[in-house]
Amino acid sequence: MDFEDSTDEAAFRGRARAFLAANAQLKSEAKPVSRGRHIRAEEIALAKDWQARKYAAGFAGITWPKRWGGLELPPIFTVIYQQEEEAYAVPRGVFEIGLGMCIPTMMAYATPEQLERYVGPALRGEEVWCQLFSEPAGGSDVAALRTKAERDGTDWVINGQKIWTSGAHYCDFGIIVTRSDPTVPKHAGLTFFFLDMKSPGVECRPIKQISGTSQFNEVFFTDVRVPDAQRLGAVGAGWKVSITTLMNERLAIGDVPRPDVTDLVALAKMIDLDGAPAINNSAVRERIAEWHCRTQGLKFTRFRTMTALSRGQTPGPENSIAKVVNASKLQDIASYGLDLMGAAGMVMDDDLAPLHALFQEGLMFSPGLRIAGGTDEILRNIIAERVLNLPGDIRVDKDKAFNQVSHGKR
Amino acid sequence: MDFEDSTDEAAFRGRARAFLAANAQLKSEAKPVSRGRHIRAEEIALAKDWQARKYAAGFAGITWPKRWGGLELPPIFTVIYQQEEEAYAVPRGVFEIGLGMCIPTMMAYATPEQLERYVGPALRGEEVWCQLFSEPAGGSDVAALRTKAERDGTDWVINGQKIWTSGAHYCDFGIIVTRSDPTVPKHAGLTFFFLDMKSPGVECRPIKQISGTSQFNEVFFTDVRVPDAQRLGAVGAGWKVSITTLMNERLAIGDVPRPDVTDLVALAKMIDLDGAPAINNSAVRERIAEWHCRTQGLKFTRFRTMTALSRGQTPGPENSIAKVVNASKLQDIASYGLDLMGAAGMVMDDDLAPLHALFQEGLMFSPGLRIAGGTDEILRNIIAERVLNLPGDIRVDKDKAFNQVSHGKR
Amino acid sequence: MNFEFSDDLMQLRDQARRYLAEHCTSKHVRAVLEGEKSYDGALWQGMADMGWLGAAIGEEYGGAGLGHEGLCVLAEEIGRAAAPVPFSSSIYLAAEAVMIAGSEEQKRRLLRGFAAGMHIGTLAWAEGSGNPRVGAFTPRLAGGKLSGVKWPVPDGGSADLCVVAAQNEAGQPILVLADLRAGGVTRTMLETVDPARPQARLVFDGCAAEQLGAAGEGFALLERVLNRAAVLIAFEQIGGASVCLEMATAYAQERYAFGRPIGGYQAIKHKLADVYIANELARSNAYFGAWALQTDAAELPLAAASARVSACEAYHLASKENIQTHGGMGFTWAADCHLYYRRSKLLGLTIGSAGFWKNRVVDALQTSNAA
Amino acid sequence: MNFEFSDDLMQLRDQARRYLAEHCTSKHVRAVLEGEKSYDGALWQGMADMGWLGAAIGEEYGGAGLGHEGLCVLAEEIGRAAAPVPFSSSIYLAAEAVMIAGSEEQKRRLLRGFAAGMHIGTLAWAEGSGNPRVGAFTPRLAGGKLSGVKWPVPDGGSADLCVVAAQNEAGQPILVLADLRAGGVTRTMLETVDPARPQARLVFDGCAAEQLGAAGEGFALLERVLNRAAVLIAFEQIGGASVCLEMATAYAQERYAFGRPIGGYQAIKHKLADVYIANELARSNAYFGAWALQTDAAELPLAAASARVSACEAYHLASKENIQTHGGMGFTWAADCHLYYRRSKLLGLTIGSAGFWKNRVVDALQTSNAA
Repeated sequence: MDFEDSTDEAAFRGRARAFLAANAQLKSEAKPVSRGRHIRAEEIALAKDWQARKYAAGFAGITWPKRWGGLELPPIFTVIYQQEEEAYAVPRGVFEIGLGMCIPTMMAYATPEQLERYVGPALRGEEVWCQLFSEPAGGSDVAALRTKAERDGTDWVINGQKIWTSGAHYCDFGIIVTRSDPTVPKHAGLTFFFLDMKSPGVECRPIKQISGTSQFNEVFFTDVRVPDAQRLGAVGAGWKVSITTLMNERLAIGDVPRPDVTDLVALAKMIDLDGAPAINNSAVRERIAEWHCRTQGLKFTRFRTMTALSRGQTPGPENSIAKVVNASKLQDIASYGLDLMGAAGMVMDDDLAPLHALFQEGLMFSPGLRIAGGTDEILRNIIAERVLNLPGDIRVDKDKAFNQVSHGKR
Repeated sequence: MDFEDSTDEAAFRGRARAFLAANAQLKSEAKPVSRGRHIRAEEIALAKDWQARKYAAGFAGITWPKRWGGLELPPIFTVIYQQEEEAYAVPRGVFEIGLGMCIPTMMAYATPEQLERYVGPALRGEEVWCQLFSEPAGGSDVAALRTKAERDGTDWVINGQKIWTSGAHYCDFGIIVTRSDPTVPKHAGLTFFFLDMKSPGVECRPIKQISGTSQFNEVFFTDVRVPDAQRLGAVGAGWKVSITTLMNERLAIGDVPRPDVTDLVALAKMIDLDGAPAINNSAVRERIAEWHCRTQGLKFTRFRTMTALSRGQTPGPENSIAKVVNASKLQDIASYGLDLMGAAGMVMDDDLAPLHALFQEGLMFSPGLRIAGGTDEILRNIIAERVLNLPGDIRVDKDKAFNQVSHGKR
Repeated sequence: MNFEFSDDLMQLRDQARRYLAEHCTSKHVRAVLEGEKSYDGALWQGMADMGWLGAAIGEEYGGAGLGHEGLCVLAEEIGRAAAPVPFSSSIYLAAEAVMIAGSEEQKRRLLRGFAAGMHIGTLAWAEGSGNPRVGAFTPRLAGGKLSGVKWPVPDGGSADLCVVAAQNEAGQPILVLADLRAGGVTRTMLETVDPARPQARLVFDGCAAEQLGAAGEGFALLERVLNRAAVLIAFEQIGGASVCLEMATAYAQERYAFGRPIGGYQAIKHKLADVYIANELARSNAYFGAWALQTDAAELPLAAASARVSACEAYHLASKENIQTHGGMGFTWAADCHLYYRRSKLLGLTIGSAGFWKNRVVDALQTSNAA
Repeated sequence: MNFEFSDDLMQLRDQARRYLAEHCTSKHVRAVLEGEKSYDGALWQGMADMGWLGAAIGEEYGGAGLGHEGLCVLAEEIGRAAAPVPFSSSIYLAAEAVMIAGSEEQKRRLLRGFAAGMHIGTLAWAEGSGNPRVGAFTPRLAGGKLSGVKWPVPDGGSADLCVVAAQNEAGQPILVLADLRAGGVTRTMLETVDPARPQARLVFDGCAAEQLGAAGEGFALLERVLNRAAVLIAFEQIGGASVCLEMATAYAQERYAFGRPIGGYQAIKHKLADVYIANELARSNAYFGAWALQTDAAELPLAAASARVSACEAYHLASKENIQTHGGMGFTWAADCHLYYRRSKLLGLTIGSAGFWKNRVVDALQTSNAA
């Protein structure tokens, strides 16, 4: 075992380091940011600028074909870039979904002309994409979506409502999955499109989260016309296309959210407990040790995945463990950090709360992380079924026409 | 709120105290015993003697009709007697099932002549009863039993195998549920009997548990003849009768197993950790506090149940929480106690292991407690369905003939 | 054996629940959470009018004389409604401190005002992070004037009277009662995890104040106040935890996924069974606390600490798993789940966190074993 | 980035697994568990013949010179088989102690015997309850004779040579190597939670012994031995935990209840998913430990402690939930579940319990942060 790069990898890492050092600020020198922060307009501009610079310096579309502006390198190079970028406070969130999920789906299903038109601007940070899958009635049952697409000549007419769309209000384009036939079983009646988010009839409304910020939107569709040419995959094959997109999602969501155990150690050194630094307290030490071991365990699990990647293997559903572990750990660490502070733990004022209220923000943000991108419960199901080969849940809606299935009151 | 007895209750409690003080040894003066201990022949004799003395002194069959030798008192008096007895090291296990489950079932379904014959000897400790429900293929799915009963004239002929029968080898009589018709759905094809355990064709084999002891038996039935007169309930109504028995089980299993949190406090005072008594260590203190709160929470939940009982209400399935909490708590406390001892925690020698190896025995006994009498998983289902009114699991075998259902390889 | 509230108190509970169902809906809570008001004045007046504020205050001091069991019953309902009023500060903390530590003259002068809701009281013990600890209280009373800093102080923005853990000129721990109306105090409102129950930072600079209780007994008196408040707050917590379980259960019955209610999946069923178990254990421990509080039993320190530890655990679990059960809707501002999640954390911290009280459980166990 | 064992070592793993599948079935384990033998002699000889005992011992000392990564790979397989042999005592503890602390002469004299399985070594640090601690070791070496008491000593009944944490005449902590064949020692076998790996109480009374390493460095040397053993034992633990998960998963697929496999119920699915998660985290931490061990990296103390904490947690969870998944059959003597449940606890205690190692994690974190 070793942690050495190959010659090519080392050269690439060196270039990435130089680029980042010259163009970005270290996280350790920036104010800590929890993932719950609201994205403001100036941040979108910053993100676009950053993406353009990444592209210009040769760090965008690392695995993508050269034909579409990519570098056509193996996946390990993406990981290497991400490892280096991790130390820097850079505005990444805006392009995560477009470049991580939407464009890869386009590359699998769109025409060469469409790719010519769309991939470049996305890669250069000129156009932002969003993903329109979730619906209020769907939740974990993603395929239970109801947004209707009806054929009308060479167009489709879309009516319905999507939810949890990150950045819908500033996005230029979106990919969407719709129900084109409610008389067949759930997965069989879906059709997939991409569309211009400025189309008439598209309306975005921000969703206020419990943290008070709005990262997500509801998107309403009223007689929105989409040309059949913007269909991705066959009519009725929308679920298959969606799976392509969702497979990419699990790879994309990898950030370790804060506050993490390092923040807890910093806090425990800073805070007194019964007259001595909290870090000296045995109970505190046990918790720190347990969370440290989980954090490091995930880090080294990622190293094992990277090793598989660099050997040309594809990482499997075992990646699901990172989110299950991280989301609960975040909530537990945040809550425990507040407990350590005692009554002062409730205070969120930036100048009074340790580490700029990172723990308090974590408390309010973490419940969402246990739900978004697959709930704890769904991820455990995935591990049990796909890794351990245990039987699937019984699906009472399996062979029923979608419009004959009970959907409840909510 | 108060913890006062009514006048009648106080008088009864006083009599119970006097009886126990004169006839039994306090647990605090006896060697601690975990529930994992093997029951030896001399203990059966002691248990019979103790039951006879309880009966003579007027502390047996407290709620039962006077006609059958009971005292016909409200259930609260049983609780009062148990509360007092809890402090004493008395041999109770042998009669728990017979008096707690078998005879109550007899009282609901047997003829007056049969009751005349059987209730008295059981109550006086002369005859011991066992319960024959579980089967190797059944497990949590109790009603999936396969032991066959076929009608032959005025007799039934029983063939099959039961398992987890406490004390089958020293029992005089047993109650048994059998499959009399495999061509109807699971619950509809059962018939219930009582039988003489000395009948030809009944063979008991002890099951060695992981603790090394044998509390339970397998019981094999080969052409065992049981007169139809010993049928309890109608042919095909065996499930309904079983429910009567099982409802009583949940009331009967209430003992707090040891090592409990008090033992852990004793251990933590006895043992050094990093040069100071372990009880001074913050991490140890947190655990003790958490387990204390759970223990006391259960104790006071029992007080609430008692209050309901003394107001003439019947306690509901919420009693299931005691076993769920206690079984895991026992396993956790035992394991943690060993951890506190460090490497010496592995040692079970009576003279070297603290508290006569109570923690080590608890480690080996506790896995069984999480399973016997309803697994953790089944009990959570019961709470969710019967207390919270959440939907039942989907039962794929629900309307199928028993012999058409898949039963797997194990 | 009578380990349940009396029929009279059960009736009081039902009345309170009906009243709050009408006068303290989530709209009322949100009005304070999202607005500028520091509490719901109409609700506060209503509580005063119905005699709730004086429930445990003797009739001779203008209270209803229902005893502390009555106050426990009300606390549970207030917790269920997540009521945005300074009830706990004024009643469990300030009025209790006066009842425990005050002279007869102080009781006569002060309790009537608390019972009538004319005065809002609070207790200031915290000075930033840390748990209550002997010798840790720095404000000083000299010549009837108090100077020093305390934060966070619950309802510190709206309170008139503030019991302060302080020291006298000799450096002995004392409780003092500061009159916030008289000037000499600067109040800064704090941003917190639960804006429906506002907190402030108070800087005393020669604020008029009088001693409450004997010099040197300040810490013991504070401990008594905190023990008593721990039981009352535990009832607020189990009230809140019960609502969370009810919300989650109702949602799980109605929300469908894959063609059936999500409450039919064991992942949800067993999660909610665990919440039920935690709630029942907490409720039972709180009942014992109520008994110890009502009878001022020697077991109070252990009963109070156990009630608090259980209640903190139960409410935290119930409020976070309520969000989880609601899925995406659960972490929207529009759903009510977060009102309870916020309150759960606020109540879990306000008189010291669970870690502090776990330590007190073992302290009490050691004391009772030694006795 | 190459965070996986080499292809050569993967082959070694496969060979070892095949060999143990034949020569170390649960029947072999039970023969020691239930019988009078203190280990499986044939298996031990086989391990010696295949060069496993000397895997990490240099070729110049009669070993195979595969390095510690090789030993890690073997340890995982030994853990999978729950092998009833003194491998960990003789190799991870005694031979490692000699490699770390021994003089060149001692290495030349002793290691060959360990590698060949001619000598069985062990390490005696515990003196009843308590964790390893400076100043806690009471046996005394004077004039080449050792006197004092140690228990439990793993394989203390069958070992020829015993490394003992002791003190010299000046009271300084030292490691000594006692020759148990030479008399002056009384061995009493102990009843333990896992009789397949026997433990003894050793009373030294003038037993012939020689010093190992410098006087005064005894505790630092012991810590180094324990750190290294922690990584190797972590591999035994993840091997055992993996088998538990495989057993539970296979059973859950085959055992039916209510007309379908119990593995189809979320209560079982999610339980086993949690076991899988714990196992993967433990495996990843153990891999980092293997790297740190192989390269003698500065990170070893943190890597070793993290590997051990994760491995203790994972094996305990996997072994107890394996029993639970098996239901009633799981707590019978006849089922193999308890072999792993016992071993899990034994390995979790033998070099100090998880609590001790958690503390070491934070010690190491503080040291590395300060550096």
